[in-house]
Amino acid sequence: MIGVLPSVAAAGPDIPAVDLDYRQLSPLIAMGAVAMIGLIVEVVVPRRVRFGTQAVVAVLGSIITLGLTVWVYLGLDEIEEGRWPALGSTGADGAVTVDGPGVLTWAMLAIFGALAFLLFAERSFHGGLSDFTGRAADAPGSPGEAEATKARLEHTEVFPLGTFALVGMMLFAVSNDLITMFVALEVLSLPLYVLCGVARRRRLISQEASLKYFLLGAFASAFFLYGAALAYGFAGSVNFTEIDTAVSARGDSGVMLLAAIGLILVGLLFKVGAVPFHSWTPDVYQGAPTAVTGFMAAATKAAAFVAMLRVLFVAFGGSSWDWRPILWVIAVVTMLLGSVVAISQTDVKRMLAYSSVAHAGFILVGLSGAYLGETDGLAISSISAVLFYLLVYGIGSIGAFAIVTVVRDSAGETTHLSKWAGLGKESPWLAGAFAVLMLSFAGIPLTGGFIGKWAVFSAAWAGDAWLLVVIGALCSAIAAYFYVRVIVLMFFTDPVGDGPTVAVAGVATTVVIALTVIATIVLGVVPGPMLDLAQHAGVFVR
Amino acid sequence: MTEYITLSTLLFSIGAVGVLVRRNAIIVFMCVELMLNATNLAFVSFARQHGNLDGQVAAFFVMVVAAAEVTIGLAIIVSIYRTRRTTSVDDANLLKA
Amino acid sequence: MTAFWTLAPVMVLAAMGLIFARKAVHAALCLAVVMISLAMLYAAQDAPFLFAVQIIVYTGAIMMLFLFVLMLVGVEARDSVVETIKGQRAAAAVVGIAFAVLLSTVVAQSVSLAVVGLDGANADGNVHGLATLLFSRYVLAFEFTAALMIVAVIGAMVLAHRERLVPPPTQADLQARRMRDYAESGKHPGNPPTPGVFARHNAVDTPALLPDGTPLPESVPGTLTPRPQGGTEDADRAVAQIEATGPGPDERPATTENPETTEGDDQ
Amino acid sequence: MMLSLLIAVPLLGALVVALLPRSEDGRTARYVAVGVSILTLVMSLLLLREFDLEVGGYQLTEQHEWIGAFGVHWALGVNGIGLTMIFLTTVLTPIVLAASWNDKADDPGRTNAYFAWLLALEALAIGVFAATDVFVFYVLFEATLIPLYFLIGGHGTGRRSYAAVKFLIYNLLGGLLMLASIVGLYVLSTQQGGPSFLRADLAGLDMSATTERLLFLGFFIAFAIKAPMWPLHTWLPDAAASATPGTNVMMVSVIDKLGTFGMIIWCLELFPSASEWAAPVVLVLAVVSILYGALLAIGQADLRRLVAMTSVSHFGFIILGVFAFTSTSMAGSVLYMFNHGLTTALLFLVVGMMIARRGSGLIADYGGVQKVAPVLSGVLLLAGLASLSLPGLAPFVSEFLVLVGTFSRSIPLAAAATVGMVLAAVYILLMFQRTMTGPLNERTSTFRDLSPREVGALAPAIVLIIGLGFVPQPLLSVIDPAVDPVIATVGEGDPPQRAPLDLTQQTEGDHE
Amino acid sequence: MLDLSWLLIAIPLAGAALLLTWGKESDAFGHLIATACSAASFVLGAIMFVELLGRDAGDRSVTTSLGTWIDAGHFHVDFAFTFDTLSSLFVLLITGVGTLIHVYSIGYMAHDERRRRFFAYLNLFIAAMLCLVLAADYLVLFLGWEGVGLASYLLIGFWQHKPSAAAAAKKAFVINRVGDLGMALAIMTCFAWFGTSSIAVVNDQIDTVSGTVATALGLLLLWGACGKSAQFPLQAWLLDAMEGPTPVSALIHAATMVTAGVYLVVRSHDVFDASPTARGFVIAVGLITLLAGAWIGCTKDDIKKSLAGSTMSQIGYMMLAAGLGPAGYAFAIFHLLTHGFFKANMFLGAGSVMHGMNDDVDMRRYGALRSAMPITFYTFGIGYLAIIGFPGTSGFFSKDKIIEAALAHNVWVGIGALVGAGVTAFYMTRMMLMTFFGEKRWREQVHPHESPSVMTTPLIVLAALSLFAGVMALGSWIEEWLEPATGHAVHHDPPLPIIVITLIVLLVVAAGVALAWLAYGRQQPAAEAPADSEVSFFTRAGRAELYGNAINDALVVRPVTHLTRALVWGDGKIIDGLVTGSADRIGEISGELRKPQTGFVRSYALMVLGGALVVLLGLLAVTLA
Repeated sequence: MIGVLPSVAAAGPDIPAVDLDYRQLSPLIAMGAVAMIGLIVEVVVPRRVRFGTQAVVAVLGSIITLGLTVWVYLGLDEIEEGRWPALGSTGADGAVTVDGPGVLTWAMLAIFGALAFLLFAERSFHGGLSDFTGRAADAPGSPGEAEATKARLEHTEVFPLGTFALVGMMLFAVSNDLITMFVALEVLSLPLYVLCGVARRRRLISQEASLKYFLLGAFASAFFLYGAALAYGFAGSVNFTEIDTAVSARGDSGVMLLAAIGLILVGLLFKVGAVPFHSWTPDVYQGAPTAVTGFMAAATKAAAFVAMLRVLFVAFGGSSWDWRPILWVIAVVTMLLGSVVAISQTDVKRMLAYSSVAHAGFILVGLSGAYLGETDGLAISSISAVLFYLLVYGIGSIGAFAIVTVVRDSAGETTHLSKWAGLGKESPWLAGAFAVLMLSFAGIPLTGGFIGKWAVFSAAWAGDAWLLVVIGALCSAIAAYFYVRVIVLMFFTDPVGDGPTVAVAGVATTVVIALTVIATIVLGVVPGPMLDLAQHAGVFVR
Repeated sequence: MTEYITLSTLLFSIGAVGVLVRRNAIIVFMCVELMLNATNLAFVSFARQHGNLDGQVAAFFVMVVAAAEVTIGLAIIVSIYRTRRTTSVDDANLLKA
Repeated sequence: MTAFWTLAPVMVLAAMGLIFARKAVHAALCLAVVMISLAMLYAAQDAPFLFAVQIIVYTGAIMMLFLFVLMLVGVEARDSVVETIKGQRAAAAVVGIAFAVLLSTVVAQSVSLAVVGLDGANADGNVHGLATLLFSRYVLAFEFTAALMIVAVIGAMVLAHRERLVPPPTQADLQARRMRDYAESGKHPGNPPTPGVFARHNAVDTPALLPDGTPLPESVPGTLTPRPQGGTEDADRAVAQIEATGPGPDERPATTENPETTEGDDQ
Repeated sequence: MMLSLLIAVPLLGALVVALLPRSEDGRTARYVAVGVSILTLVMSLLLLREFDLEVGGYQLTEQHEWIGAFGVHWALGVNGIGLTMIFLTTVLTPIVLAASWNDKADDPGRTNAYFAWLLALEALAIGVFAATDVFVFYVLFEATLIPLYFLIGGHGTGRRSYAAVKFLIYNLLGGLLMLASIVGLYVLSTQQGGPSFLRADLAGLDMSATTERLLFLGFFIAFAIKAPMWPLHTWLPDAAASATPGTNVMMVSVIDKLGTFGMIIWCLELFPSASEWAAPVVLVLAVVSILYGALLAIGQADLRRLVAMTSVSHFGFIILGVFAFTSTSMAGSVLYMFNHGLTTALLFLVVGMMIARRGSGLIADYGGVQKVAPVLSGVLLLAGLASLSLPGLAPFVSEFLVLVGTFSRSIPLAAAATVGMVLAAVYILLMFQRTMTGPLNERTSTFRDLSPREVGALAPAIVLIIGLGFVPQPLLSVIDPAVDPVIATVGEGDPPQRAPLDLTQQTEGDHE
Repeated sequence: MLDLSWLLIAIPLAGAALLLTWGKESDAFGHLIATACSAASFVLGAIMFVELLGRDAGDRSVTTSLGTWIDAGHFHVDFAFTFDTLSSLFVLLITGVGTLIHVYSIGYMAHDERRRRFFAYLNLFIAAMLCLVLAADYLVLFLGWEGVGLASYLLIGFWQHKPSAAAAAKKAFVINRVGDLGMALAIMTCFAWFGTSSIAVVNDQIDTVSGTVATALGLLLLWGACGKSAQFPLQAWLLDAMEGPTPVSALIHAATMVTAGVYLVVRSHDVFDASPTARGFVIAVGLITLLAGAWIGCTKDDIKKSLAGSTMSQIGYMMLAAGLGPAGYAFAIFHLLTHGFFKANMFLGAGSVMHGMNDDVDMRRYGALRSAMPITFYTFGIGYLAIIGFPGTSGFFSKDKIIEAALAHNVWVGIGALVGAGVTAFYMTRMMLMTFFGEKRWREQVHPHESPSVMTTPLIVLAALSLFAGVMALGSWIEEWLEPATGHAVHHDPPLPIIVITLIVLLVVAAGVALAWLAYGRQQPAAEAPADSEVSFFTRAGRAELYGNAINDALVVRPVTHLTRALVWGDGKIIDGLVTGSADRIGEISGELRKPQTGFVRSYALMVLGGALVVLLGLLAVTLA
């Protein structure tokens, strides 16, 4: 044992510097830089203007990142492959792949980030204080907390934490090996664990959400990691391209490969909230600060799904017939459970959480079609369908949670559905906006949600999973019920008692709500450009 | 080689069971750490089998990640403890159904 | 192989200890045993660098952190034997064993017996080999661990750090207040009695005994008195309850002003 | 462009009405809404002029790319069938709006919304009838749910939210099954030469029998729910009992026609052999609908439910005519759709006026009204007689065409369907007897007769019902040329005239 | 001139439309317009009739088309009308008697505030009836057919504030609809086999189809005829229909509407010629109705109902005659015409009596009206003589012919007809005696008086017609006249010489009269009707209309009512129950499925681990299976 120690000290040849394409990685770097700037702001900017500065930095940073993604996208190499040329290339010695779908996801994440940070920045509800607690270390209700409120303390760190999470997600979406992916997974998760626990109101459940998310997240990432280990054991490498080579060349039944796929799937399915790994979703979505919930629902799901697509299609694409059936089952169970359980929810955030579970199911339908576009086949592949759906769903859920933040009474947000009765009379525009988003979630035509459903169903059918499409259609009807029920409550029911009080939303929230609603409708009426884009992004680069 | 991996699977499973049965949040978390350690063992063993160091690098990253994770996790547990005076995960069940 | 067959049973037993130990500290010790054993296995598997890191980082830093927190939140706390969730243990046992059997069967079946060994890879030395990988293939991941660290630091600060808002009271301020309290409510101006020193036990959570043998509850720091747990069925109600009743009995008023608090003030 | 314009005008009108400042009495909204609907009517009349009867087929077509990625086109065009239905829509909307003049009198703040939704519904309905791209069809088909949902749930009475939700979910369920089928079609079309949703492209797809049948079922179930056909009809009475008269007219007279319209235009043309395969079952279900709806109408205690159930019966006739696959019966069915639209509109509106006066929809709460409100009772009787297909009134022509056509396909089915005529007499006259005749009760004695405005609103429908009873030919000459191609698509076409001295056919079991 | 058939219909139709839409201003003169319309139609009809007379026998059919009515698919119907020998007679009967009834109604309805509406309905009825008889196509005929039904519905239920009237109107319409069912099916059959529903074409080509089809068509037409003509088994509406104002009873239930069935059978004579089976059914129906109607007529105390029973019975005669085939068509029409006169006469007479008796219809409360209402008495008396077939009156000729033909066809049918004649004599004599003879049994405050001349004039005209219409039989004019429309009549020799038959008939009639005199002339009938328990089964059954309603109730109404109730229940509980039930189930499942969401993080972890296990097993199962 001791004998090997000398080798520790042995000197070797110089290590060559790795060739990084900085243009390709620029959005990633930019987002990271924004986080760092946030840290510097934390140190140098006086407390009085710190919150505003942080907000501006985060939002502007996201927008700049969005711009950079466009620049990167336009500069992607074309690789003639299959029906659509795949765009982009593997960078950083194979650790990441900056390709069409990946860059689109970046853009999507940047948009979600900008919207979510606008919500983070809303300070009109607590007398000029944000929705995050002033001093998380104080026990809720303690004199210390009151003191912090009085001193107008604010955790401006939420912005750097959010941007770090966003960087993690961006890396997650383009990781091309399991180790990078694992690190990215943790980078995106850890800030979220913290963000979940710092709600100003109802901090008890906020902390509980944080604890649950953390414990289960760590548990699930252990599964992911073990899967990665087994994949490494199977292929001798953690790089997707090399795993793919090994998968294609496998001779025996490859049970270890199956175990690897299974455990990696557990980790990823946990992140997207698919049944039976969904159980954290309702609790965490309900407990977390609403703005954070919106961010998680939109961005985490997007990043995790793209990562899942990449793992399944690039690394394990060769054995797609192994994993497709189990994904079909999971998709069905997820759609069903999400839709059915949402019906009996009485809390709007919890209902939206179950709705997110159901949507994960719908996305899985598209994904598990595993349709990559044959030469003369369907114009929309599983990848572009899922990307479109993620965009629509993400925008919709940020908008929906933004609206939840506005409906309040004296004790903060009134998330109990009974309190939403009569909102349509109280505040028709707000209720109308929520109704549009609900209809989109329900998949009613002329909203983005419909086109999204259409896309994933098409991809699934093209991948021979037509039965899944039929089941999906039926689940949509069940799901529609609880969306519609909210509309009934808002418009057709008279308010109970005082009814909901709608706080006057600040500019930030108003902008978010307006943008998301408009985007939802535009994506429903003229989805062409967006779909073309998703299609043009092509397939993953191996 | 098989025995290393078998040991690793055993440790992993024990850790997983620990998560399910322990109520003290800190111990639950320790069990997660046990699972990560088991994974590391697998990585290191596979590295030897395949004759490349990627597995060891992986194990290294896992350790780093675990360190960060422990920091956050324990901070969360402490903050919960401050509010509730308990570290039992069963007591954190306001959110349900 | 000797190392393996020696350590493996120890590790499994220690790991089982993690499941069965009633006291948290015992569990922590068990985990330390596993970790150190693992370090040895690393060494046995041509991973000297990891051997060192495992000892230094894992056992040295991470485990210590665990122990610190354990001390902080009550080292005496022990899990009750009664299972709160019906059928959880049985289910956990069944699923766990099934999982273990399945996974180990699968793996044992398919692990190829050919072992290449690391002689080639470690030719320039293990550290050099790792470094080469770390700074080429995994450079991005490596960079991102920085982000991870920063997040960890910020997260810990956000959750646990309490910013001081008022200047700490000086000894004179405290003295003045004590006297004022004594004048107004007759509260004893001296230090509170020390716990347990006159009793058989010197643990901090054991009350001191008065000469007549009766325990003196004030001698125990409030932090250690378990906070009464009511029926917290509904989140809203619990929040309301806590917000209405204010801090628990332990939450001394003006914690930021009282330097004597036993609670960790991260200053 | 004309068709797009025809959709755009009411849609923009709806937008304008919705955004008008809320006035005290909501007058402006009403005037604007009625004005827009009349403008639409005039435009549809121009459309009739543009339409060349000699040429036949789809006319006034337009096609623009909408969603390139899917191969979706904004493609519109009408044949005689679509034209008839568009005409029905544009005729009924002004009538409905004029008759609903006071619907929101007690809640003037929401007049704008009410009239805007009605106009929006008109626009969407026109779009559905004009769509020649199945995607466009589907999108608008489903989109009609939203205005109706708000009209029932937001502006109805009684258990309105229950009814609205039931309506929406039930219809959405069918719609989603159709969605699955359309997705299937889309995939098939892509595999056979590029993605397209155009009717022309889809009609020629190669499919295995099983595929065709499954896809057919997706479409058919959606349409059967919409129509509604037994046993998928139960949403209708609930919805009808809760909605305002105007909503009911738009729902039953126009929107429900989407179901039967879809059966002809989409089910039969896209899945001819599956249609043939399903026809025996569908025909039986149609006959069951006829009888069941009629019997249930007899047993209803609520006026609106009664009218709803009569519609179930009438839709049975329409479906019967469609799936009998004879040009006679199908022309009858299309005409039936138009006539039923008029008749039911009249019925719902008169019933609505009664309910507005009496404050109750229960038949038992009326009696002797005829004495104090002879005009109202006359109109109700006329509407009722139209509903029971009295010769000389428009529905007779269509009902008879359906029966005659069906008879040449299957004698027992036609004979069974004919029993519906008797039952129709029972439910209409029973209702009339209970509400209008007999002694006055204290609540009905203060009944006001119809005001000139109300008579004016109903008059066009009355004139059309009587006029088309004697001179149905203008419409039939539009419909007839459009029907033949459909029949030619399905199966062997019209059954031959029964051979003289034909003893092989099932000769008469009808002298019961 | 002869192509103006449509104008015959249009004039009263226009009158009806005018009166229905014109406001209250027209109350004062509306009835005059209506009467003028009817009269104009009559005049036009008369001119056309004369013109037809002037033509050659083979040329006495003019078909004019107004254009296409329906042309869809393979179905084509023209608005075509045929004015021929048969329809011309009907036109005259309808417009003639109709006009008289209009005139009569001016007086009878003088005090009804809704008189204008009544006249509108009368005009509507005339128009519809004309459409029925002039139609050249079965579907156009059907238009009139149902139009007549509608008009009768409106007229029977004219006094809608009386629930009984409203119910009777509905009943009439519904039973008529049942008959229409047969009619509709008949038209469909025509279309299916001949590709058209033109009456002429169908009759021409009936020989080209199988006997079965012809029989079926005949039976379907008969079915339709039964509904409209109140023949067994669809007779139940007629007696209730007496709820309408008396002129309505005269118009609808005597002269016109109820004869539509007979018209239909005669019009479709080729169909029936082609099918002896169908003819047999016609005879059977006619015979049964004849006897049943007579039976009912004997037992009713309500003068109108008794007359209605008599109507049934007389139409039974016509049906019977029509069923005899070529031999009987002309006689059926002949009897139809004479019956039109005398029955209208008697109904109007009854109306006149009621008018004088404060609308009392109970004959037991009449008596001795002979002197109080002389004109009514004499005109009614003439009608009476005609109906019992008193030699020389029109009824004598027409009924005698039918009995002869029936005997020639089949002895038993003949005997049935003969018995009917006897019974007719009995109940008519009973009516005569109870109404005009004997002692006063009037209620208090009843002061019978003769009706105004506007009412008596029509009576006189009709009485004259009843008396002299027999001239049509002279020299077999009616048979020859109808020959183009009904085909050449082939008479079979009756089993006995004609004179013998006539004598026997007279004997039977005399017996009937005598019996009636014994029962009601010699002794006064009680002012109060004996209770059902005190009378013979014969009377009881007759009063109950031979339990027709009970049978309908038991066979149709009650089962349908129960079925309806069951279906309403089933619709809510089963069909909708399935829908709402499955929604509820989903709700319950939802409640169950949220239970695993315990809030315990360890349960969630268990789910994750279990899920991982399942995923692994699934993957392995898929691959290794």
